[in-house]
Amino acid sequence: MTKLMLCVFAMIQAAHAATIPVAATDLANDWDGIYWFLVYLSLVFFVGIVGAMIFFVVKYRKEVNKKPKYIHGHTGLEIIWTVIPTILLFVCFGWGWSVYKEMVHGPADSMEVRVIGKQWLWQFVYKNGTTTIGDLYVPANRPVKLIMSSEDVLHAFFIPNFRVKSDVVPGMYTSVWFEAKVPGIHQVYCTEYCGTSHSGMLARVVVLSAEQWKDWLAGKKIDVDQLPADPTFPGYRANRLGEGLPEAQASGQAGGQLSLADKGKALISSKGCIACHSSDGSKLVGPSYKGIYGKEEKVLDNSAGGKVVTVKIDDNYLRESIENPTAKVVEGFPPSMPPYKGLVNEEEIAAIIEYIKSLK
Amino acid sequence: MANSSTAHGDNYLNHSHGLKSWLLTLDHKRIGLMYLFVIMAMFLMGGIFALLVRWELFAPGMQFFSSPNTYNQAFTYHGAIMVFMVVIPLIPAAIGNFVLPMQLGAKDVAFPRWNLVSYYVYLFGLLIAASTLFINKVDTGWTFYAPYSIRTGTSTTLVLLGAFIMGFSSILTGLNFIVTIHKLRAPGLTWDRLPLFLWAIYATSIVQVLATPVLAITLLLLILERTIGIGIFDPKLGGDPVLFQHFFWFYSHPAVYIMVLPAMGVISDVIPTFSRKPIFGYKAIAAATFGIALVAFVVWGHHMFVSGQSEFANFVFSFLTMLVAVPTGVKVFSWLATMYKGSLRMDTPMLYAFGFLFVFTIGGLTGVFLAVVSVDVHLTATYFVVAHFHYVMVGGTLLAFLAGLHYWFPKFCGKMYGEGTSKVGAWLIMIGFNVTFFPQFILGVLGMPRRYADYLPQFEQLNRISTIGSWFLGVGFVIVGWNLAKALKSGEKAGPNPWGALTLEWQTPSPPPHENFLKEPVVTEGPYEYRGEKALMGSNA
Amino acid sequence: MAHGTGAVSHLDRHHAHHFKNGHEEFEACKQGMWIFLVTEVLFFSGMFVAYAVLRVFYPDMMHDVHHHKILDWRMGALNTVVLITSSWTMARAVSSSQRGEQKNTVGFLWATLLLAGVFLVVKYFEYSHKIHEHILPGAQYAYEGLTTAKVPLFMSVYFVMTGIHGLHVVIGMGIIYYLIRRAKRNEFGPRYFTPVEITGLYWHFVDLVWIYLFPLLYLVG
Amino acid sequence: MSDHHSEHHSDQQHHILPNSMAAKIFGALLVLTVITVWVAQFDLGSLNFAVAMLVASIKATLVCLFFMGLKYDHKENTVIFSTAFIFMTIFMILTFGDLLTRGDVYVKDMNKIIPDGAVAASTKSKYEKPWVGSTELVAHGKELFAAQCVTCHGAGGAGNGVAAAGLNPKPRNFTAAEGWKNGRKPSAIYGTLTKGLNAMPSFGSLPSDDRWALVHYVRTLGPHEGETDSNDDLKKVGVDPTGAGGGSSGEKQIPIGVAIDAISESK
Repeated sequence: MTKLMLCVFAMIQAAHAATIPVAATDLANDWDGIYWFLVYLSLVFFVGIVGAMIFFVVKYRKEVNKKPKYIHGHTGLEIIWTVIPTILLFVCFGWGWSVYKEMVHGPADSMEVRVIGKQWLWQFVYKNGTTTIGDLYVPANRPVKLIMSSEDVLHAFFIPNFRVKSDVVPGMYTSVWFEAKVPGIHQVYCTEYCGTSHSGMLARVVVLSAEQWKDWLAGKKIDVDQLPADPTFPGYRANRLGEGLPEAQASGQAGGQLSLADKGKALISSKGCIACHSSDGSKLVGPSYKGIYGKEEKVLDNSAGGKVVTVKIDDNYLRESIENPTAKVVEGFPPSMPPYKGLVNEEEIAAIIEYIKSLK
Repeated sequence: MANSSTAHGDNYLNHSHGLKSWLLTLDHKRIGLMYLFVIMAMFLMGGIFALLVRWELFAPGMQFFSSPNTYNQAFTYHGAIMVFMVVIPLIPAAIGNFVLPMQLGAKDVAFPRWNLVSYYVYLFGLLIAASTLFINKVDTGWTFYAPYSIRTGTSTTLVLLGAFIMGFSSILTGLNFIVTIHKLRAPGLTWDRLPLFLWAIYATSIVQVLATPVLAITLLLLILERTIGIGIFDPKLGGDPVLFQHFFWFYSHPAVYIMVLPAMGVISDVIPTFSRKPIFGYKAIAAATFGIALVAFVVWGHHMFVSGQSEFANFVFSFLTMLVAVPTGVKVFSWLATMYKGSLRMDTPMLYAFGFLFVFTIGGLTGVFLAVVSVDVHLTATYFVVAHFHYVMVGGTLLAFLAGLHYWFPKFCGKMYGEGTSKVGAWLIMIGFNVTFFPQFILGVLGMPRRYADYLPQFEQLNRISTIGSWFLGVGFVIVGWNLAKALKSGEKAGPNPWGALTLEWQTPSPPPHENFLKEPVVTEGPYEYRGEKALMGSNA
Repeated sequence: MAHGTGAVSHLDRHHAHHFKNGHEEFEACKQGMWIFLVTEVLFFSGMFVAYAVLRVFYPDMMHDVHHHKILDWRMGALNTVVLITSSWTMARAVSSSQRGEQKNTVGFLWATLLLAGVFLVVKYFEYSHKIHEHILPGAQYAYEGLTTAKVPLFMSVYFVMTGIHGLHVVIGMGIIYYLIRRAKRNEFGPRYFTPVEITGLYWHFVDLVWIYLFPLLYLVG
Repeated sequence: MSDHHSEHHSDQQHHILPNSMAAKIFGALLVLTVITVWVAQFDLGSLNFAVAMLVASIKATLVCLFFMGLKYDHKENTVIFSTAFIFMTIFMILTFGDLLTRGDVYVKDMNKIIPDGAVAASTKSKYEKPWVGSTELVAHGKELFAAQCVTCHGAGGAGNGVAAAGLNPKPRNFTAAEGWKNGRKPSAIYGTLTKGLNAMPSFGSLPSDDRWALVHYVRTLGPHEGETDSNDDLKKVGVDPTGAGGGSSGEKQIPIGVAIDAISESK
């Protein structure tokens, strides 16, 4: 008997785990509490209503029940099904509100990071002036407060594993806070429609252990691909679009030293390049990487006053286009890429160019 | 005043002939059918966009569309068409126009000319908005959120203009219906004898009249924002983009009730008719209808819990939103109680009514999730929301519309459709619908955001199921359409009152004569007094 | 809603046949107009909210506007008087038609039309001055005399509000002229004056809006 | 919306507004107009607004009751018309329920925010006083301009770059003296570069030296020598003219001036 109970309980556990992201903060656990309460409350009502409906269909089909009963109502019943739901609803409201209060009021000593959303990448500015794109590095077990604003249109910063989300509004500051308990990578989405590459505007929260955090502050490079993948989808290393490698395939490279090109592949994701540049030849906001290397392209040469000139896409061109994108813009594309000068180091530029080369 | 003589040649269809006699008609019945025709055409269009969107999401990466831009345009048109051109006018303008004066025992609506004007205004706005399909497609999403809608280089202005114009049609219809219900009720048709469908249309009209003007000014301001940059919504000029959301949702939340109240009205008429019982708690349902209509105006902020709206506002709006669920619950329970100890006829309209109850219950309950502010923070703008409002809009409004369409079809054209085929269609639609949208709840909780042209591979399985479901849904609609078309051509004759219903529209020949009634009807009792002989009438009884 | 009545062309028949009698039709049309005015109020409410928001966000904005005499209150006051007078003439036109005094009806309608014209002329002078000085809405604003960031927003509200109100005046003039034509044909009298009455309601509403616009835009700093 | 069905035939008689009454109302309205104008002459602070609204409402009521005849009309129409104002009030109250209570959630945070400008400025400057022009800076600016600005502002800075076609408002014409939204002082141009303007994105991600360099180059394109900065102007953009080094000294807390701007901007 208890065995059966345990078995059922295990199944429910499994069902829960499969249909909700990992709770990587205490807040997330509280959130799950009210969420499952609502789920089971709804189940009770749903089963009740639909059950009654089916029961009536069986019992009062005209074949079974020729003579309907002439009833107009029943005040008692009507009062009951008005009052009871009302009470339940306000229980839900009160509980929900108490959770919401922790959501908005983080501890005063939170470490603050500034988040800037722009079409279509996330930029993170730390107190010490460091800037990263696409990866938000935070220490585990320490309250972090994100103060967010947008450079162009509405965006929204959403971390499912932390159950936090807020719009990022131009001309206004919004904020979320969290205290990550699970080191590793946590997926971030933009959830406010922001144009062409909305679905490409992804990012990662990289939660570091205390000593990793020290290293990172000291400027040491952290190889994010060595860190555990998003615990909600352990089977996947896909933190970016186009990186749909199940663990099996990924392990090969994730394990040993990455080739320069592979580093580049990781970089164009983590730096947000793939929001605008595809690797499969499809035309997004910017030219696709596929087969562009070594090609002759017509470009607007702004250093020469916006004349159209033909250049060979080589290492130098690519380097310039990464550091000063608007210098030479391939014809037919908007000059909308932000300058990455100072945001990527020599090694990273090399890796990215290597990757673009590899896409024949 | 039971079924009056059916031996009467002249009816509104053969009363006058020629295209002109339709295009310039002042007959509310013909105007209703003209609405129905256009709306169905738009529904087909929006449906095709929906199928394409689902196809694109069949797998990660780009499948059907060449670039995310085209996908964004597709879901924008799907949303805009379905909301502004289909679901809002669906029941009030199409079925309402036909049924309302007849249920009132009136010869026509109060202002027949304005009724026709309203139709052409709708058509005009619709054409302007649709024209952008051929000029420069729009990619703002149907919500036109500033500042993206200000910046994007597409012909958004035209679509805004179109929606602006269609708003006037909505206002005129509502105004017309309100006055008609106030002034043109048949002798003896007191307020407590008004069919619940009319109560619903009445509440809807009031919402239309009060909310739509605010949409008009909002869109107008946005148009000016785009053309001359007035800066009220544009942060670059010192405006506030969140203010736009307040303006927009002050209309667009009540709009949700413009869509769903008439649906509830249809259900409230269908269930007693096919249970052969008086509706359970007539006054409660009528009151609930108005309760919902009023609360509709004070809950819009629940669309903005993460928009940067203040904590205090979130508190107020979350609190008030809870109130919506109470009257909604009252209605659902009353419908159930109406079936209790009834003698249920399983005709197609009733089948849809069951489908409505099943689906709408899920839609309503998931609504509570989104009303609880903290739960909403995680779920909003994910597929959970998409699933929720499709369960309410498609599952609720559309199924109720199909119930109404099959219920009044014999009245429209005096012919009866093939019962078997229509049931097959109904089942396909209901199964397809749930297969399409239930997985999206889970997708949403797992964190898949809406309006994504491409998604991470871990979401693939559920998206596959959803896409496959959408095909069943599509086939279902095709079957239903084909079945009704066939009935129009060669359906067998339906009597004046095939369902044995008691409301006035059934007490006159089908199709009805030019001025609805052969002699002015007089009402002596409520619309659902099924007792004695009347309780035993009805289809194949 | 004048067209709502079936009586446009037939003098012999004083109500469309789906109404029980002329009185019921009159009541219906009047109520229709009242409901229409409800929609008008909510239409303007959007702009009033926008105005209030700016007032609250940028209190110094209003101060700048008045300190630098961006708007001339005398013009506003003049137009207020003009509109109030037109409202009075309109009221007289209605009562005259109800009494069947055709000459007065036509006369007062003409007076109303004339005053509406005066209102527009004054507005024209105000607008042309602003356009000349580049005191324009939002991004268009380029007035050298006053370059605080928020005044352009006020000009947006000013132009949108007065612009839409002006549009209502123009439409009103059209309808009034149409009424004059019909009144000349002696179509109105104690038994049928629906169009005059409901046009009157519309016209008074236009006045009503201005009664609020004047102090909000021109007076309170 | 109660049931007036029965009354339709009862009150066939319409009330006709007596001319004397019309004249009285007309007079009252004129008097009230005079009163509002007269009161507006005095500065009663917030009272001005209250009085103006009160008088306006009295006038409105008179118009509704007599000119529009609500006094003699069905109560039904009064109810209908007043719903409009009820819902307008709901609209206002709930909207302001958000707007007025927003500040206390966010302002607290904002004082701590490092604006883009200050962040970049924190990287030590290799110029003595970058906000003071120098041939060196202008030369550096020229390069940057070619890379960053030409697309929109055109090679000559006349606002006629290739991308200008698609932009409204058009990019600033640097060769002309007119139309500079934020003025032509170095600090003003620096501010525009840092914050962005209309279609122009923020270039705050550039080091402050580069931004100053651009400022000085741009100023060579037209007759802008006249416009110079006061110390306060410089403070506004986070520069401490007395202390050496690229703008804000070493550690990056936000100058109060910027904080104020930030707060008012965020509204």
